[in-house]
Amino acid sequence: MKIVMAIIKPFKLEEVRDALTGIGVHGLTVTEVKGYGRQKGHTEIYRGAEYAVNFLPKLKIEVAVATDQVKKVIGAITGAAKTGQIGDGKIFVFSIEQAVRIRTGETDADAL
Amino acid sequence: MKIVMAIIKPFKLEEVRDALTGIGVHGLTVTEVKGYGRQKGHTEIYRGAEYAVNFLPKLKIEVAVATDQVKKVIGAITGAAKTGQIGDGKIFVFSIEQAVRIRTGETDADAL
Amino acid sequence: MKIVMAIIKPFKLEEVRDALTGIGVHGLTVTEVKGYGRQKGHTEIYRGAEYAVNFLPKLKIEVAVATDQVKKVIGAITGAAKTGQIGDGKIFVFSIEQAVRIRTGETDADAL
Amino acid sequence: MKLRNWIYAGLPALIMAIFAAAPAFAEDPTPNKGDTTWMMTATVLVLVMTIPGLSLFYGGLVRSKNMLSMLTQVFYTECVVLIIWCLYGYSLTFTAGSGITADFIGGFSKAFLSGLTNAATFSTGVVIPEGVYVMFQMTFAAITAALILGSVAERTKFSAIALFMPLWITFVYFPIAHMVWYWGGPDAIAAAAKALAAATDPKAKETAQAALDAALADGGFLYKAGAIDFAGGSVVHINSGIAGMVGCLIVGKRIGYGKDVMAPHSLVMTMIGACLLWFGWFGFNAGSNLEASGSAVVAFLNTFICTAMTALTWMFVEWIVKGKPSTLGVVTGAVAGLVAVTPASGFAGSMGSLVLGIVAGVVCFFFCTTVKSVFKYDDALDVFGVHCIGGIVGALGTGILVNPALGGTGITDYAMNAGAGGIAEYDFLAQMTSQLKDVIVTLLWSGIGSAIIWKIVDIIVGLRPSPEKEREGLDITDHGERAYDM
Amino acid sequence: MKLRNWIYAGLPALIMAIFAAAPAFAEDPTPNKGDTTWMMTATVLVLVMTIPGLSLFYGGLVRSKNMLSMLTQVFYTECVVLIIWCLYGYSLTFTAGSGITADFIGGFSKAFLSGLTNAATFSTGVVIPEGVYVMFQMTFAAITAALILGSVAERTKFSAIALFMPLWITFVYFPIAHMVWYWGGPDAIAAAAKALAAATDPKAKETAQAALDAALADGGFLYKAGAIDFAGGSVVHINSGIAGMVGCLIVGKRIGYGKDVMAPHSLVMTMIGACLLWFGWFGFNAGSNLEASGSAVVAFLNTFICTAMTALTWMFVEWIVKGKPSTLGVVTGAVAGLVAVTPASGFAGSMGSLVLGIVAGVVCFFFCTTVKSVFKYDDALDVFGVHCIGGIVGALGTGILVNPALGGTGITDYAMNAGAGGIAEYDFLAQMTSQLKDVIVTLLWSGIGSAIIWKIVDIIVGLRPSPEKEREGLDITDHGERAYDM
Amino acid sequence: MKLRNWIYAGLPALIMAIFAAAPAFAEDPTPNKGDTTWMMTATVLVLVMTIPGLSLFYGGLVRSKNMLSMLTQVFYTECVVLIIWCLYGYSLTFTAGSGITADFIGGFSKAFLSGLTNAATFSTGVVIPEGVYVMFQMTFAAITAALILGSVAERTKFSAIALFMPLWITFVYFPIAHMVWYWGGPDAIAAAAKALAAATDPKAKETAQAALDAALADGGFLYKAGAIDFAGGSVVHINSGIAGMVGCLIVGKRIGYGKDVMAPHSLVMTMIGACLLWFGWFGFNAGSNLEASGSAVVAFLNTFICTAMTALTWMFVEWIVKGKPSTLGVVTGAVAGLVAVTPASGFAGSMGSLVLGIVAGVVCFFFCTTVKSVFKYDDALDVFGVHCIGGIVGALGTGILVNPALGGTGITDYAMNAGAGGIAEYDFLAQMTSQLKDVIVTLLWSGIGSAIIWKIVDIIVGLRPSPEKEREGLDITDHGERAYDM
Ligand SMILES: Nc1ncnc2c1ncn2[C@@H]1O[C@H](COP(=O)(O)OP(=O)(O)O)[C@@H](O)[C@H]1O
Ligand SMILES: Nc1ncnc2c1ncn2[C@@H]1O[C@H](COP(=O)(O)OP(=O)(O)O)[C@@H](O)[C@H]1O
Ligand SMILES: Nc1ncnc2c1ncn2[C@@H]1O[C@H](COP(=O)(O)OP(=O)(O)O)[C@@H](O)[C@H]1O
Repeated sequence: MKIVMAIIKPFKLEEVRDALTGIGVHGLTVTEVKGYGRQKGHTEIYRGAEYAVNFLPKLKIEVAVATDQVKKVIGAITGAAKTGQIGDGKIFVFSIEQAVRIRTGETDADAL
Repeated sequence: MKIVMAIIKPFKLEEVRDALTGIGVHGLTVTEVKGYGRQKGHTEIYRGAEYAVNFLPKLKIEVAVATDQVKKVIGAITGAAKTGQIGDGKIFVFSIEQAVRIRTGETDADAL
Repeated sequence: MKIVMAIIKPFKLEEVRDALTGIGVHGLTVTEVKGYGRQKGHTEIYRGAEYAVNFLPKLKIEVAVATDQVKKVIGAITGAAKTGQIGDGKIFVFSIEQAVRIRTGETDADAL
Repeated sequence: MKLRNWIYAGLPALIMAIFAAAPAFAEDPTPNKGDTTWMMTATVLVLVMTIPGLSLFYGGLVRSKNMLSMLTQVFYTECVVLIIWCLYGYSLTFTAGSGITADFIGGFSKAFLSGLTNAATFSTGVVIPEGVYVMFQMTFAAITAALILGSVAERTKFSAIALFMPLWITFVYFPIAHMVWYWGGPDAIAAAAKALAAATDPKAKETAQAALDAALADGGFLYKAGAIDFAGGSVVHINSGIAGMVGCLIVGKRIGYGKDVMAPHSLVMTMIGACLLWFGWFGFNAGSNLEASGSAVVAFLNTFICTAMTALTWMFVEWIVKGKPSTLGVVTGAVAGLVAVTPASGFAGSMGSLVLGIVAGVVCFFFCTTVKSVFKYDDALDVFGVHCIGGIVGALGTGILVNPALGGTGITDYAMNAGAGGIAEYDFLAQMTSQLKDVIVTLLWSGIGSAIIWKIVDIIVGLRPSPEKEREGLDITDHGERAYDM
Repeated sequence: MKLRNWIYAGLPALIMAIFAAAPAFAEDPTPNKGDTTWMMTATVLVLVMTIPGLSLFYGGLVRSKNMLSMLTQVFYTECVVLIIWCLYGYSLTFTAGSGITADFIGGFSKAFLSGLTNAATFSTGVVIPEGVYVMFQMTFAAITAALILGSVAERTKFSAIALFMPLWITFVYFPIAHMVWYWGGPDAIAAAAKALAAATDPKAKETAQAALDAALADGGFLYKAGAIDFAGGSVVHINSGIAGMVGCLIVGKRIGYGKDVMAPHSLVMTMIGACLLWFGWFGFNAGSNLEASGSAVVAFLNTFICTAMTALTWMFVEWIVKGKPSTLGVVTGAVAGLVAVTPASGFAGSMGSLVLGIVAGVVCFFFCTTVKSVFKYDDALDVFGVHCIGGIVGALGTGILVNPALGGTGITDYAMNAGAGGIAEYDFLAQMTSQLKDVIVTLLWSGIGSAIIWKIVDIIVGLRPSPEKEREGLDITDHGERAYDM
Repeated sequence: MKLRNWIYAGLPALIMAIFAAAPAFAEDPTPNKGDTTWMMTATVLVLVMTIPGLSLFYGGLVRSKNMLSMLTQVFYTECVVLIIWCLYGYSLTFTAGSGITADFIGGFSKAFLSGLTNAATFSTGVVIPEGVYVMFQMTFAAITAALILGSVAERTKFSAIALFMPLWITFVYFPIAHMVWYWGGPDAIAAAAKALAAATDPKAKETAQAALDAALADGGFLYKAGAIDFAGGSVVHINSGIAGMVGCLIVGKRIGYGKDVMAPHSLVMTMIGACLLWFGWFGFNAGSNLEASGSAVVAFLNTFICTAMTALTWMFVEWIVKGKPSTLGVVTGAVAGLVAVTPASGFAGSMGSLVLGIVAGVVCFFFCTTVKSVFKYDDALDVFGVHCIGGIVGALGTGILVNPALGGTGITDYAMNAGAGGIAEYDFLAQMTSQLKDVIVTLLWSGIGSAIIWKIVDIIVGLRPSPEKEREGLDITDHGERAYDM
């Protein structure tokens, strides 16, 4: 089992969610994060003070899936989240050693 | 060493924390997240517009523990966070390769 | 490839970011979290009710780097985030199996 | 029988005016535009006390998942009370009743606001358009009802509140307001007293005395008992405070009370609300003078002094006792001061108000912290500790501070000096007895009446949501919305 | 010719006063300080309706990334309209024009606010300082312009708004306000009618009739057509509502409209805004009486009753139709009630207002939900459904409810009773024709005029930002700031 | 000696009234209810400027961890100043002093608000209840003190502020207000001048002249120097601005200043605060006329025009210089305009105010951006750049714009025309010298006095928290609460 973690642009959430449900993934967890990278931010001016804001709002999506699904999931996310402009984000894949559904105690693939 | 990551219902935080301290775990990190899964959300109506809200507020708990503690930790979380109703959440377990306490530079088990 | 995840004090963010760019790391993702640990919180009083607040605001930083950079990254974070007082935080290191840049589809080291 | 009632400033001037202008009273007096302006301004100030004032003060103190619930309950209360007031509430409260119930409730002669003319003030020969009196008093009814919501916050269904309010306002508020505030106005009394003084033969004297007795008898139960309550210590604060208290006992504690963190979700909103309460309270207190005379200024000034002093008192007491002066403490103190000065505002002197402020600060602090902790009732937003207790402190304090020897204004007897009016002699025991009666009758009527109504509502629609709904928050479950989507 | 115009209260008293004090009118009347105070107060209340009232009501409904955009657009509108009003707007609106355009627009005789003296009211012989009249009307111009912003919210560049406002106020607002509200005041009419009544020989009669005709002819187009609009049903609400509607069609839908969640980012701000709108609206409506007389109280009372009734109506309709009474629904209802009562406030009776409130609640609810869903226009904050439709309900309702048989005040004819004034007989058909004319002329003038101006602005600076900018939010892209940094 | 002082409108009418009603002045004049209403309204408006107005304007600009600190400091300041004002502040400021210090400070004759009667206005024979004058001036003292808090925001302990305020108000504010605003009122001067004109034999003349001289000598130092300051350009704004400036230098910079992002945590709150400041400022400026006469309307109108013009000026300058018109810029401009028009509001003409607005916009923008960046002082919320500089622009501008040739009102000399009063001839050099003296004396007295007090407070309780506490935020460390718990 793997967790696919993706950093995406906020307004792409609905499309990514739809793409994932499209390939049969029905659970995910989203976190609001701030990203720092190549995409340049903006300048904010408050009277005398100017601040370069380099941390941009992003969403982090975490999806736990069976190992054989990882490729499809990456494809779905990439397809939906891509605008072709700097700052579209990244996908990272980790291994999970164990998964449990709290409600039932089911584990691993059954827990998803 | 492992990290046990759990997605739980927000109002269960105190109980989970108590359960964990009960088994000798004295550190954890909490993140506010939104979850999408089997639990259905609600409909919001703003004048003419109706929105189905499927992302529900959840908390993500991350606990780094020695490998031999994982089972106890999972048990504690499951026990405390379970209501028996859809949406109770999941537990995922990862390996950590290294841990450092910033203040002292201590590593691995000593860092927790 | 690894992800270095660090929990730090909020006001240390700029210094840590500078330290990381100083060693050539140009991307990271930040999440606002609440930490529970040895550092004691404060008491809040609202009329009759007193609450011990033990969850303290922290930032979680996630940096994906090539495996050979991990040590340098840990050093940079430790150096910048350390105040020497309880609550400075932790660093955890995980393996990533795969990394993708959504914009270009580049993978692994190229994706960072 | 000795008459006690409200006071006006500039008595000597008025007496002169009465003699100079005496025939004018035979004709209809016309409202002074300065007075009309003041009363319209005061009305709008009291409106803003409730919405958004009170709703923000309360709303900031609940958890964010119940914010809209609080705001909407208050807004609904304002609207529904206002409509009922126009339909029959004003009439029941401020017209003469008939028969054995006349001391307790009025009649339907002005239902649907029919037959409005001019309304009397506390000065002979001074009137205001009755419409503005209707509205001013309407805002009082609304805020009184809305105050109750703080006790049962975060766990009472909107449908329960929707039913509770019309019942409560009808069976609790209207009678109490009638008992304390209804009277026939000063002109009839002054005219009768003048006729009595002018009467020479015994028969004329007898008729004149009968007329005076009738004029003096035209009033509510507590009014005639000599209780003085300038702007609503008992009618508004004790009344709502005890209704809230029985409410929170009947509704029960919030899930997790005493265990979960239930910190205010936005003390910023609470601060805005507190400031708007103070802002509007000037309309409440100085408007209760019903004209822009010197005694409105007195009420205005007391509303500054007592409030500031209670805020500072609470702040320093909390600083000493708990180690830190909290924002919530300072503003709670201010509100407690506003409550305490409400009945006293037109009667006390400046330094009297200052002392009242200190007492109110200490007593209310003690009730909101120690007493509440001991008895563990979940009066969520301290309606009892602030409004009921503050109202009692104010009601009793008024009885003391009205004493001219303490800088108070004394109580006007319109029948004195052959109808020219004057300040009645101050009698401590008699006055305190009247004030106590006022407090006790209000506590009993509202306490019992409210309990019955809460129970009825529970039977008909149920008071509480399911535990899951309470946990999810009333904003989503009652209203289908979230307060914030940042 | 039959004259229709505004009503004043206390007619008998006034008539007496006129006879008693007749010679005084030969001299300059001086303002009553109560009136001056009321008009200053009313002015500041209307200001607070717009900033922060309207800006918060609107601002709370947009997504947080466009919050500052909304706040700044409203604030800018207030400022720029205010300056233009002083430069030439007041003069164009409230002085007599000349020649063939005189029915539609005034002249430049009071440009730069030169030559201010006293301003007439709706009572003969009663004046207020002209400066306060200038300011009171200024706040009306500003809020009317600001209302439009709701339709095109979240997707219109600040530079476009910056250009739109001066053009719109000049070519749309000033003419419509002149058409509906400009007249020469009651004194000239009363004096001419009195002279006519006093004239004995035919020649004198002829001259006097000519003078009366001239006095009656000194007014705007719709005013002379007999349309009554107490505080701006057509001038303010229909006008801005249709200007917004054509704006939202020309600007186009927001990216993601109908697909993305566009929930209000803070209903708390919307609630505060709604309450401040109500608060300020008392100045708007009762201030439109221009003096603190009994009819100001009438307008004040109607502003309470209709508003509360519309709020409750919306709430219960939504509860039945959609299953839950929403916070946004209740406050939207209140605003719709305020809109509907605006033209009627000084004319309707209390129970008439109550009925108007129910009708406005049902009709506006239907437009904001069903109609909008069917036609799928992106009138982002429902300026059309609430203001244009509510304004039409009010304008037509006023024509009905002014009828004294329904508790209305009737319409004053200052020329009646030999210039002493009186209530003209009510004629349903004639009045409704006038009201319809008012509605249609306003819809056409503003609809067409606004469309042209939106197009001109599009050509000169462009209406919309790039899609990326729209997505990032106008706060950052137009103003370089974020609303919240918690 | 030439007398300069405040102006009233309707001079001809007044002169007529004086002659017609002359004997009336022998008796006690009674307050007009329109005036009393206006002054109560104005008072409540100034209150709302400070709480919540200023506290939100400031609070929105700090980081969220210091929000409650800001709100509480302002609220505390309001309360403590208010109480001190009643205990001895009013007396020290607005009674005649004795001996050599009389020019600088009053006496204790009205301590504890004893002996209040009626207060003079700027019109002979017009009075208001002294209680309302006490309260109106009280709100001025409170906001002046509260303004200082912006300079030292986010890094000064609550205990330091708690000690600073009573000292500062006593040793800096009361003297300056006495110097600028204390005078004996117009009636004594007019009566003496009339007696002088009526005197025939030389001895009577001599006595009469002595009486007139005494009346003219009954005033504060700067008042007698001929400085004019309608509503507090020097007393309020220069005074607080320089006190803040020395404060921020003594307290030192915030940790991380110039390095960390210190963006406003809620420009929404800042916008609400700015709007409430404007709203309340009408009470501040037009209330300073002390009666609801035509010159209150003048002040009111100027408060609209200058403010809007400064806001637009700032907006366009920033748009050109920095590329974007910011929300914070527009509202800062509005506040700067309000500051600048404060001393001028009752003296300048409409177009004069418009020009003043442009100048204030450019100058204050320059100080808040360029000058501050160059000198790198941490005047956290720009109290110096907006209030001190804006106040100086206004104080000097008033000296120019009061000139009747520029549409100004001129300065009333109550002794002219045998005590009937009249407008003194305008003398540019003399007036500007007086204004400069006003500015310089205020800068020196407040600058030096405040510095001493900041140092004393530092010694007694310490000004700054520990760095860890400053980092954690004053909300938790000073008050034990968080502003938001969403
Ligand atoms: N090395 C990294 N570790 C963790 N997160 C990263 C890293 N680099 C980039 N990110 C995340 O990805 C987001 C997008 O990266 P950026 O370099 O701006 O553009 P792109 O995705 O097109 O390469 C960043 O905002 C940040 O959240
Ligand atoms: N595949 C998944 N990957 C990551 N998070 C998931 C996944 N499935 C569910 N979750 C998280 O777990 C929460 C609960 O899941 P849900 O399906 O609603 O109920 P249950 O936990 O009872 O199965 C979701 O809200 C989401 O945050
Ligand atoms: N076992 C743990 N698992 C996950 N996070 C932890 C753990 N222990 C501590 N943390 C995080 O690290 C932060 C700092 O830990 P703490 O014990 O307070 O101090 P120190 O870092 O000095 O040991 C905590 O606030 C929490 O966020």
